[in-house]
Amino acid sequence: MMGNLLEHMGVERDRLHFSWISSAEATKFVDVVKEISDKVRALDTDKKFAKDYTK
Amino acid sequence: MENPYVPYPVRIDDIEVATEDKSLKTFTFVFQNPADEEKFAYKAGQFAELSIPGVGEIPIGIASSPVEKGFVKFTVFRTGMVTTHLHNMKKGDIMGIRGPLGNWYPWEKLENKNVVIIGGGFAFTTLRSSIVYMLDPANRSRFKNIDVVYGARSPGMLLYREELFDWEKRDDINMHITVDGTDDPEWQYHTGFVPQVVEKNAPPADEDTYAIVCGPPIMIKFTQPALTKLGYQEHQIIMSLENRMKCGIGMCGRCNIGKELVCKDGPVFTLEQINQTPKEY
Amino acid sequence: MDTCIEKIRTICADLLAKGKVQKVIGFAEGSIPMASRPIAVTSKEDVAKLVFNATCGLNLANYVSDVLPKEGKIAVTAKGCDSRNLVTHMVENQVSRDQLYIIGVPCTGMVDKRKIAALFEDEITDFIEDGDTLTIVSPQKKEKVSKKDVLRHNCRVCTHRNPVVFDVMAAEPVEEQSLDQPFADVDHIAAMDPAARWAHFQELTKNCIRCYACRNACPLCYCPTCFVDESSPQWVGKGQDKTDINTFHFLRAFHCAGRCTDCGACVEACPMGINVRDFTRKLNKDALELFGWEAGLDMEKRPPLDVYSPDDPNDFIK
Amino acid sequence: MNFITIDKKDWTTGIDKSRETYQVFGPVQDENGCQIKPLAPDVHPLMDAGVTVMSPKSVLFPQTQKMLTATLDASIEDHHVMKPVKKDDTPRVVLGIRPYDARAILLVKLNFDNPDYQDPYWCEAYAATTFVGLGVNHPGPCDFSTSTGCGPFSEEGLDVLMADLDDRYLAKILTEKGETWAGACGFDTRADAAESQSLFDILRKEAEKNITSVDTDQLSEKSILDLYEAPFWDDVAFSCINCGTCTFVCPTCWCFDIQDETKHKTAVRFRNWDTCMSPLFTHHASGHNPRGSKVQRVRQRFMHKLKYFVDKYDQGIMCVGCGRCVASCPVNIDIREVCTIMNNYESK
Repeated sequence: MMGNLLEHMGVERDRLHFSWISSAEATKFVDVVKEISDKVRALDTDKKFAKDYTK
Repeated sequence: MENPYVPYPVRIDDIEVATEDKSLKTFTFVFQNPADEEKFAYKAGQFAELSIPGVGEIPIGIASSPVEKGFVKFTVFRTGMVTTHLHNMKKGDIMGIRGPLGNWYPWEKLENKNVVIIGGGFAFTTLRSSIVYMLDPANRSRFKNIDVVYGARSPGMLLYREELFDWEKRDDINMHITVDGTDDPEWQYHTGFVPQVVEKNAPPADEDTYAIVCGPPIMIKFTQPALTKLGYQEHQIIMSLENRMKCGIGMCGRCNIGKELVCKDGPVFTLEQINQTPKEY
Repeated sequence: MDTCIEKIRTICADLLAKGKVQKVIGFAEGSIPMASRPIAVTSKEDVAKLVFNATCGLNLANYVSDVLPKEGKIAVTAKGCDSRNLVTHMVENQVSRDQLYIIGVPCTGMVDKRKIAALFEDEITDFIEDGDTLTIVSPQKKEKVSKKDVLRHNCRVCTHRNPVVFDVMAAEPVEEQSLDQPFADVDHIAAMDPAARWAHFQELTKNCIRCYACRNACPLCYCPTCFVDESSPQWVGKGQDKTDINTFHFLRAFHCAGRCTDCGACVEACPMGINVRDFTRKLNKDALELFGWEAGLDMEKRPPLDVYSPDDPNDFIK
Repeated sequence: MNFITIDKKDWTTGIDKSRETYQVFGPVQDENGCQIKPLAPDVHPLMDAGVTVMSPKSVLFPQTQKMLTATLDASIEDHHVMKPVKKDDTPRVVLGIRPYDARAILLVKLNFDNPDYQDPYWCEAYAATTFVGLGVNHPGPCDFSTSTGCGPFSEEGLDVLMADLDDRYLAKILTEKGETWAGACGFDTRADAAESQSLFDILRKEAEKNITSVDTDQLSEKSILDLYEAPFWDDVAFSCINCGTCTFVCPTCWCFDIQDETKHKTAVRFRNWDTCMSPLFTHHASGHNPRGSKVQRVRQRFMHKLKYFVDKYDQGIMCVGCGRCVASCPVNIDIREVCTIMNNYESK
């Protein structure tokens, strides 16, 4: 539901990710993090939830 | 226009763990610009805002004394966000101090008077400042008898222990040090709560005697009747209050008790003044 | 609804006189046109102060847990939505059923005060309600409108007008509405492209002053320390940066997920006229579609995000 | 005192001309109601707007205001030293401010500009601002400004007071700042002083007829502790939900919070409006809260406005009767009723 609401607000779905990873599954953790980083990078440098103190 | 929100830059010159449970540390600051030290001329009883860039500010009583030059000292209890950050800082770190702020103990009125200082727990900082000030050779003759009742939970929780024991040995100040309890067989001072020690040991009041009381609310609550028994009137009991503060200069509006602002009209009030105002502290 | 007020007053006078309840929480006449205010009545002489009309748009479940006596009961007048929030309170252990005497009030909806104000160029000086006919007066004109035409949006899409739990009813139940498209407003936003949706919510909250009236008017928001007030860690900044405003609205809404009864008190309370229901309505729609759940109807079931069931949709976990 | 008349046909031309000298603020309407805001170059003030939802206090005292910044990058000189941010204190004019809001600015000035400290952010913005007021011809149902030391055509705090006469504005120039503004707009058609003043008086009397009055005469006589301990506060506070609406819409509420934030190596200290309705306002780090309950906070708000301020400054109550809190309060707590209760209260 959180993902749906974010998406409804116009935040891309790929910015939120849920996974079950056991503490023993280090490689899965690495893979998931890689996958998320790649997806988020692909979404462009969007500053929707970033503050700007230069203003 | 002078900007009263801009802190003076200071360097942490020394950090000393003040109590055995490590919840209090004493910080010694040196001003980055020597001229700022002159601008920061203060009197015993005043406070300052310790200002950590990006973290926040906290109002803390000044523990060093106006007669001590070249540095300022603050003893800080670790409790909130800013104090926790401060406890994690290191010697040499740069931060800011804004002040001095608020009023001070009424030194003009206390001249040629007997002064009884009563403190409990870690509310002894501005009292230390006051004692050092009064004991200074240039000032001691301006006051008559000085009595100090100071108590903490245990010997290790007493602030400024070495100074306390030095003062104990002097004959121009009567120390009544107490702890709530101790298993130290060598303990040679009082045991018991501050109000009881006050009742037994503090001098009875005449019109030339004033009491300065600082401590946790529960101590203050029970010390008042003890002082009343000894004949102290409301105007002879001087207290320093604490409230949540932000600006420290009477503008942000939160620290009021009735129409008085604790940060600007206080923090020092007589019991007579406090009794005329809502007790929202 | 004006006929039920006599019955409410009689019931309350009786309850107080017999000592069955210590106080009654209801609505009183407001001091300005189109206003009412929550009130606690403790003596039967004061029951005459109670009113019930189309301006009683706040949710009285919000007042219950603050004034619960150590022993005995309090009475509360409850519209359909108030009663659903009382159920939610009971399910979440904020209050127990035997502490409450619920006076159910069937409801035909509350008026949208902003919509009415928008019909006038000058300020409204009088507001008279007679059944479905509202007579509204300003220095410039006098207008009669049908209440149906100026209902709040949440009342227009309400399908639980009658209280779901009560000890006594103040009137005969009213007919429930059936809707062809219960979530047309949500669908409308969903049909936009992502950039337009983002823009819509930016525009929606741009005047937010962070007074937190939406949060404080909401019976669901009873946390002792709200996440916006927490300082260690500080979850959200306190200024007017739009990032912080977005974060506040998003998380406030999400904390209501599966719990919101769409009572509309948040929008009613907002001084800036922000339809914060645009956030919660999406959650209500999802709760219904994913879990078949409407909040506050069942005293025996916890809200869907509170419980685990093997049948829960889990395709979001990758 | 000079009077000028401004034909409404010349109004926008004049305002546009003044933009060379001034940043222009004025009422604008959007779907969330009317507010006084800085006007974009192509926007003109909506002069016949009713009471704006928010007061114009934000012109001098923005809800969020950057105060100081520092770099935390130890490789840069003066790292961790907080310095004031650069402010924009170029001349600005507020058009269509109502007389009660102008008085409010003078009341707020007592706080920000006092013998001990001057708040540079507020004071410098104040010095840069010209206030061109508009009398209230048709006061709304919440207006009680005649009871608060001002009224629909009060001149206090204004540089110019205008009256709307349908096809033209009649403007009374009250200060040198006002004269300069009229000059910058090219408004220079003099009007007869005696005749103009009598027009103002007629409008004022007509408007005052529609204003409810509230007695405040006994407040200063009462004792703080009697009012503080009075039994009526529970009833006054019952409906309150402790949102900050009343304090945020109020033109005289000046309380603020100071917050620090950091991003990367930049630290910023800024202030936000704060509200005595929030428990956090007085919450000690120890957990103790001297105003921990709703009743205590509601009492604080009214005691501050209607008693503490009265006693501290001897300038009447800290309220200008704009009625915004009455109109915006979600639960209809009405300061006029509370003021009456306090004013009439006799302790037993």
